[in-house]
Amino acid sequence: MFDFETIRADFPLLTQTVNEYPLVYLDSAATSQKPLSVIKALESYYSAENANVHRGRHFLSEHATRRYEDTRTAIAEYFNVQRTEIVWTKGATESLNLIANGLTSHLKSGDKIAISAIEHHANIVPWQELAKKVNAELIILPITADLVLDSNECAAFIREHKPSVVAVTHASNTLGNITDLEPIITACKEVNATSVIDGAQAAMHLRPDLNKLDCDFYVFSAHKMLGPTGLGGLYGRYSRLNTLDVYQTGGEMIETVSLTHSTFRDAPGKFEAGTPHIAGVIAFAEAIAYLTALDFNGMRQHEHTIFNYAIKQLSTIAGITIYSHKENNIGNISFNYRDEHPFDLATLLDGYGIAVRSGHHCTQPIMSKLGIPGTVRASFALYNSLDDVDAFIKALKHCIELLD
Amino acid sequence: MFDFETIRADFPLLTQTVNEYPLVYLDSAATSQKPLSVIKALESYYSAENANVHRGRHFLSEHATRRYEDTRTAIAEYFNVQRTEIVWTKGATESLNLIANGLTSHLKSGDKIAISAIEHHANIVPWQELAKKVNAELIILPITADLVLDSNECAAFIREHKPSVVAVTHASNTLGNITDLEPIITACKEVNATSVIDGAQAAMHLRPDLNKLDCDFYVFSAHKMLGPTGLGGLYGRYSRLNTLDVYQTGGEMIETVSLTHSTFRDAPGKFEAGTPHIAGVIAFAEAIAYLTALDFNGMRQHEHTIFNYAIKQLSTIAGITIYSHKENNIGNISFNYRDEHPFDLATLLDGYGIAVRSGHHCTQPIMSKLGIPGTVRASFALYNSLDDVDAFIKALKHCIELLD
Amino acid sequence: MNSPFHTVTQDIENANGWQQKYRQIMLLGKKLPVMPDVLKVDDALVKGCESKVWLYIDFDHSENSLVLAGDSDTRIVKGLLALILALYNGLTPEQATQINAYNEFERLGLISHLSPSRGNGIKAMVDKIQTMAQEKR
Amino acid sequence: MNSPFHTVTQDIENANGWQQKYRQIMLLGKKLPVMPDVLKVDDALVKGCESKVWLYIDFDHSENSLVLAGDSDTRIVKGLLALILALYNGLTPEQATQINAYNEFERLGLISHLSPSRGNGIKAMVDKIQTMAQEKR
Ligand SMILES: Cc1ncc(COP(=O)(O)O)c(C=O)c1O
Ligand SMILES: Cc1ncc(COP(=O)(O)O)c(C=O)c1O
Repeated sequence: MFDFETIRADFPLLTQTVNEYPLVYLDSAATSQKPLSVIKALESYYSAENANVHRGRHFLSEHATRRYEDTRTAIAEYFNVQRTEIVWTKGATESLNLIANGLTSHLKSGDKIAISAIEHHANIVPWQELAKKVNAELIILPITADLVLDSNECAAFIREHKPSVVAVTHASNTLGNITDLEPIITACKEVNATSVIDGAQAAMHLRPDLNKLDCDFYVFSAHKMLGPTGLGGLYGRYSRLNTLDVYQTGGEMIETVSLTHSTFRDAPGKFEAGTPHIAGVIAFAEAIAYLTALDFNGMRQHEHTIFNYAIKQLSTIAGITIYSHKENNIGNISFNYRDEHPFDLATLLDGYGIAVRSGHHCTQPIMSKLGIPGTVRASFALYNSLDDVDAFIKALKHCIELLD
Repeated sequence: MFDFETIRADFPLLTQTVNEYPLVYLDSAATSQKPLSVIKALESYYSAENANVHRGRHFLSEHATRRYEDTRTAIAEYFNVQRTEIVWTKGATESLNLIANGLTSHLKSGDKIAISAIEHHANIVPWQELAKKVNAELIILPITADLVLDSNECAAFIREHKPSVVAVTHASNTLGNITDLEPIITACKEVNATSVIDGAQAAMHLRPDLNKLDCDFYVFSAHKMLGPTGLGGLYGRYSRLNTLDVYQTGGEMIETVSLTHSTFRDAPGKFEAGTPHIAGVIAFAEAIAYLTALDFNGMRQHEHTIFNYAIKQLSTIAGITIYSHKENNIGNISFNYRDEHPFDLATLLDGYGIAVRSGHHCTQPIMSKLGIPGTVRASFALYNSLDDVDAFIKALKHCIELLD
Repeated sequence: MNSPFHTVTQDIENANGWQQKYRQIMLLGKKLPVMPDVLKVDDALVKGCESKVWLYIDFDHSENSLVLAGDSDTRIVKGLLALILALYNGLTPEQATQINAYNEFERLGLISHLSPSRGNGIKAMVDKIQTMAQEKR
Repeated sequence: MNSPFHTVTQDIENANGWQQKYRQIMLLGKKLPVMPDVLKVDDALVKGCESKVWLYIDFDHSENSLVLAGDSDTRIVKGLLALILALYNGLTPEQATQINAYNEFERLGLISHLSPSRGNGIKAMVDKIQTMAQEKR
């Protein structure tokens, strides 16, 4: 059972007032709020457990190492993969950079890299840089008129163009639109393309079974999954992961170092140079435990209810254009009011304590496609309520009056 | 005035017992402990301030952005440089990788990169990788018999070999030995070599004035400066920093993105792709404030007293070999007992609640030079006391009895 | 205090609540003279803003005065821009360096809009004008 | 329980305090038969340890038994290694798979040494022996 009241009470930040209005936090696509257990874990780590990990002989160091590695096991179980297939990074952006860099020696001039037009900049620019470096060609997967990756068209496109790499998002941060990945990954396997899935938005909302999904790589950010900032990671199918070129070099990731030559460890070790974000990893275990303990179907049901209600309410307001897909969505709604600039609407909404985001949301190609400077985005998560939607809609109507 | 008792009481972790002995934490070179103010700042951030930074229209986001940027100003003031010359990274290792990568297009085949034999792996392997990539030659700066960079010899060496890059440590993590940097940096300027200083160990103990030091780059880790894990940074002289090749790409660091082409922001923005470690940066401000509020000379005096006492006590034990420089030292002592393996000594010391580290400390070249598998390292910081030294020496004598 | 600014801010000062304040700011923006498209060059674009903000800044040697023009594609920034222009337009460099936009914005309860973390370009504009004024003194 | 192990562990079990336990472990290590240098090949080196740890592992088909030899450059790991060898050396694969080193180390109060976070290679050794035993069953 999904007990909303208990869950809401676990998130201390949500109780505050802003500008004398109760805060309505509708910016979870940017970063999620954190349950008390995560905050407490950080406090307890720094107050009683802090030590550097690996190769330490002393009690604290071994304790920290064990807990650090336990979180690797926990996230591997969350995604239903092996613990050696998880690499810690500082976020989804670094994960994508690590993978793109790691494929350098696997690509040759003239190879193709396929991305889509709805990707976050983090899943565009690293591929542009890689393409430049190895003289590969960037090709763009087809999307439908309502800005969803057209899976069957994509599969056909992949079979025709035979790219070496296909990098697509599991869900769009701007729109919330969910990609039907199976046909795409199947096509990737047929043409032996490396499939890289940007799970930054989907990892929490959709709890993907990566063993079943059978992609080669999947990236995530802890801070968008109830976890701390400064942490993310990636799943990599072991055989592919271990053959990636090394990324950052330094301590921990080496086997031997002489002044002239160094050798590296096997994955995941070889991708984790330097002192990691120990506190972040250990506290993230609490976020994973929190998500795992939830009734997943109950959570999705709740999120659907909120989302559908918000869509319905927004649709009643004349002049509102909704860009997001209205069914197949993790819970992010991008919209505008007539040709008002989203900046103005978001600024006014802030006056009412409604925290939404405006702008291009790091997806300029979507904005070019839509021919708009940006959108207002309201994004929902498990801790949002129908009351939040009501407050949002009420404030939005006031803002519109101010603008008209 | 340096009020030791008050300071000690600010570090909650140090009050615990291990294996029924009071914990004696002598592993600050691996990571420092954190004052309560840092721990509280993390708690308060996640409980009341958590939001993604930059481009956010809402109250929380603007508040977080301001505090995030304020910490940049604070660390710039700590080092006496400009705020735009500070880049946040996940640690000293990443900082060195960012710099080494950023110099790629500035080097050509046959250029020389100078490092020393006492560097941490993080200041060796990235340069080996860079040398491989651009076909440069790695050359090794001269050190004295007691494992200190021989500054005048180094300066002469630099004038003779005219390397393009000189990367040296401000203080050795294994030995604690401090480098006299002035002659080296002067020589670098004469031959137009880019000077990169590894300040991971020195940044807290020596509080360097980088404006006076006049190096091109200086790297640090927050977790070794009373700050949170998962955070570090670098200083770069603006003209040099801004001309480095970009490192990670994605959100935040771009100016414009189209599907075919992207343009990047100026430094420091262009080196900060993705959601940063917001909580870590904001809490680090408390660590900087803590260090800045201290009487610096009093702290160094205290550290000297502890260090000298430890050296004196260790020297009275027959069979102990000390590898560290006994005067010019930030407070790290590497030693062995006869030909006992450091692992055994460290394991037994742990039994007595003494947290030291054993091994090669990510400096295998030093171990090769000394012809030993590793050392036991006791490293001290401002919160250690003479009592800590006494407990350590007493336990060490017991351990030696067990081994003999 | 120079009078165009005072005339202009009266409605903001008298505004009842933050909503009315924003309404007055947006009205101010509406009244801003149109910025000629030829002045909307890349150089006039204030970098790093979510909205498009142009500031044209020149110096009239014969009159010894600052010549400013600006525009924005958002209403609120355009209004704030109008305030800035009312503060500085036509002043001599000496006069301009005497004016502290922070104090004025503080007085109007708009200080948070001058924070660099806002990313609205207002602070960047003030800095740019002050730099020009300093140079021309 | 096979007897060589029991004989070997008696002194550890009777040890008074952790210091005496470590002393007994180190004594055990001292008594370990010398590992021939020819067996100390790279393949026998357990990876990722701070100390050098070798484990030679073979299968005697005629006797249907595991053949183990090992060494370490540290005294404590060498003693723990001696325990492992006493547990498994000379057993048939069937016998070996019956033996749970975790339980034995738990009983001796040494379980923390079997943690992968120790990085001492003991856990890796046990895993390697178990894999071999499984394969040869
Ligand atoms: C001298 C030196 N350089 C670099 C590093 C790397 O720092 P980090 O592990 O925080 O990235 C360390 C940390 O051990 C160090 O002591
Ligand atoms: C779809 C998507 N991909 C990648 C990222 C980058 O994640 P991070 O900023 O945590 O590195 C984000 C975050 O905004 C995202 O929404």
